[in-house]
Amino acid sequence: MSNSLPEQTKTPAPAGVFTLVITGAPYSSQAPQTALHFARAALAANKRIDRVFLYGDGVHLASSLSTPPSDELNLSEAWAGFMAENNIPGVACIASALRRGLVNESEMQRHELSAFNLRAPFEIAGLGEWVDSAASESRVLYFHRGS
Amino acid sequence: MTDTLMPERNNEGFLENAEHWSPKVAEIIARDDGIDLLKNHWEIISFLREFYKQHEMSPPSNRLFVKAVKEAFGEAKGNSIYLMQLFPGTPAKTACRIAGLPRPTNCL
Amino acid sequence: MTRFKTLHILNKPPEHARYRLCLSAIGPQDGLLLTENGVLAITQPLAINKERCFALAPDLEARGLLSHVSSDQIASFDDMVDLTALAENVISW
Amino acid sequence: MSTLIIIDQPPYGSWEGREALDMAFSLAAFDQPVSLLFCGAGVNWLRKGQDATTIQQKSVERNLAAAPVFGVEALLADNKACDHYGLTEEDLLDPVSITDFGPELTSRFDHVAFAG
Repeated sequence: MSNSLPEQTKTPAPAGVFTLVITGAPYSSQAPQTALHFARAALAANKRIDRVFLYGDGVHLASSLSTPPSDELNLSEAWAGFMAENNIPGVACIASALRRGLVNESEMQRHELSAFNLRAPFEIAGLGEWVDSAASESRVLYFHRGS
Repeated sequence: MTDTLMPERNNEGFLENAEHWSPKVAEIIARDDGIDLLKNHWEIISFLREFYKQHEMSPPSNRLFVKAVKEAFGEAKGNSIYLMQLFPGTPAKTACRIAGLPRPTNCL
Repeated sequence: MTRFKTLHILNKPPEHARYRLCLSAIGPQDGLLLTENGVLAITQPLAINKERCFALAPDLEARGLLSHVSSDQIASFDDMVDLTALAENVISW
Repeated sequence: MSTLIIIDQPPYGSWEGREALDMAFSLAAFDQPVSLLFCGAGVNWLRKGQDATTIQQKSVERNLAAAPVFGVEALLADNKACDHYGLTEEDLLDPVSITDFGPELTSRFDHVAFAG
């Protein structure tokens, strides 16, 4: 890729920190895969990922119960492994998660449910975490469903 | 007034069915939090119930609760210290519980 | 590496309402990166200068479209990182 | 840092718009400047006289009316989309202003996002 544009007057420093927001669900969209490839490339380029935020249907990525056939990539497992290896926090939005049946142990107790299914290292938290990233120097990138 | 009059509540003391709310029920719920409902409490409770009726939602966070009260009553009451004194703990949560509104989603 | 005012990342096929929305938001100093099913647009005439339009290689390859695109329009994930890091703003459609 | 949240999905058929509204409310909660833009089929959020009781949902008209109270700066509607759905100024909820969608609009914000 060798294209170039006429020079611009304003040339801010390139973003060094990314926040990835995934809103597309695994297996109904390509979003979690695209985001994972991007995340690996970002780390390889010495960028930092301050957090991964799952919103809307994206919270399904945090399920510990998804069990695709053994010859297909287990996206939840791949993401969880990547985050654990690289110390990247992963947060599923609490309102999105509770509506869609994704809970951790404390939400299970709070709502008196029969089980919990959140995959470590994902945590459940509010949109405040997203606001925090958006208001910081971090570049927020969204991975939506493609249809 | 005995506990047998008390409608069903969830594990955090919120009414299971909002239609079972009455000022008397509010007094019982408030007593659990050690609150005697006075004029200033009722002002906020009525405001919250009216807000809910108008918007079909409670303010989804404590900060937005404070903002909504400020819009309605001005700075003197629309601040977290005033609301914390009336409704200890997390004011939005305590006030919603007493006002018979759903448990906030904890969204923020 | 190219530095755009706004980088638009488009992952919708041309029939999608948001595809049209995206194209109507592209300014003269902006770039377009096609990803996922967005790369299908490469088979059609696009109302954006080729110098400012890229498509993600693995998505082209998966859809049998790698040979339809000139090499300087093909972006790797490494390129995607650079493009998003350098742009003043990024909009994901 | 100013944010534009775009709603291009019509109400009731999906939760995406509601989740976009939650994003706007959270930014407002933390005093971050935020505006909402309705375009495409999303402009149907803005029609007066909605009643979602029989489909057992909350009225987005009533939810949206809380936006100015919480400090959302502006509710914007795309001109072309309003035309397309036969919405005139009188049909729209009160605080909405009609605007033209395009690079001039989006470049006024530091951060432009959809909920899904």
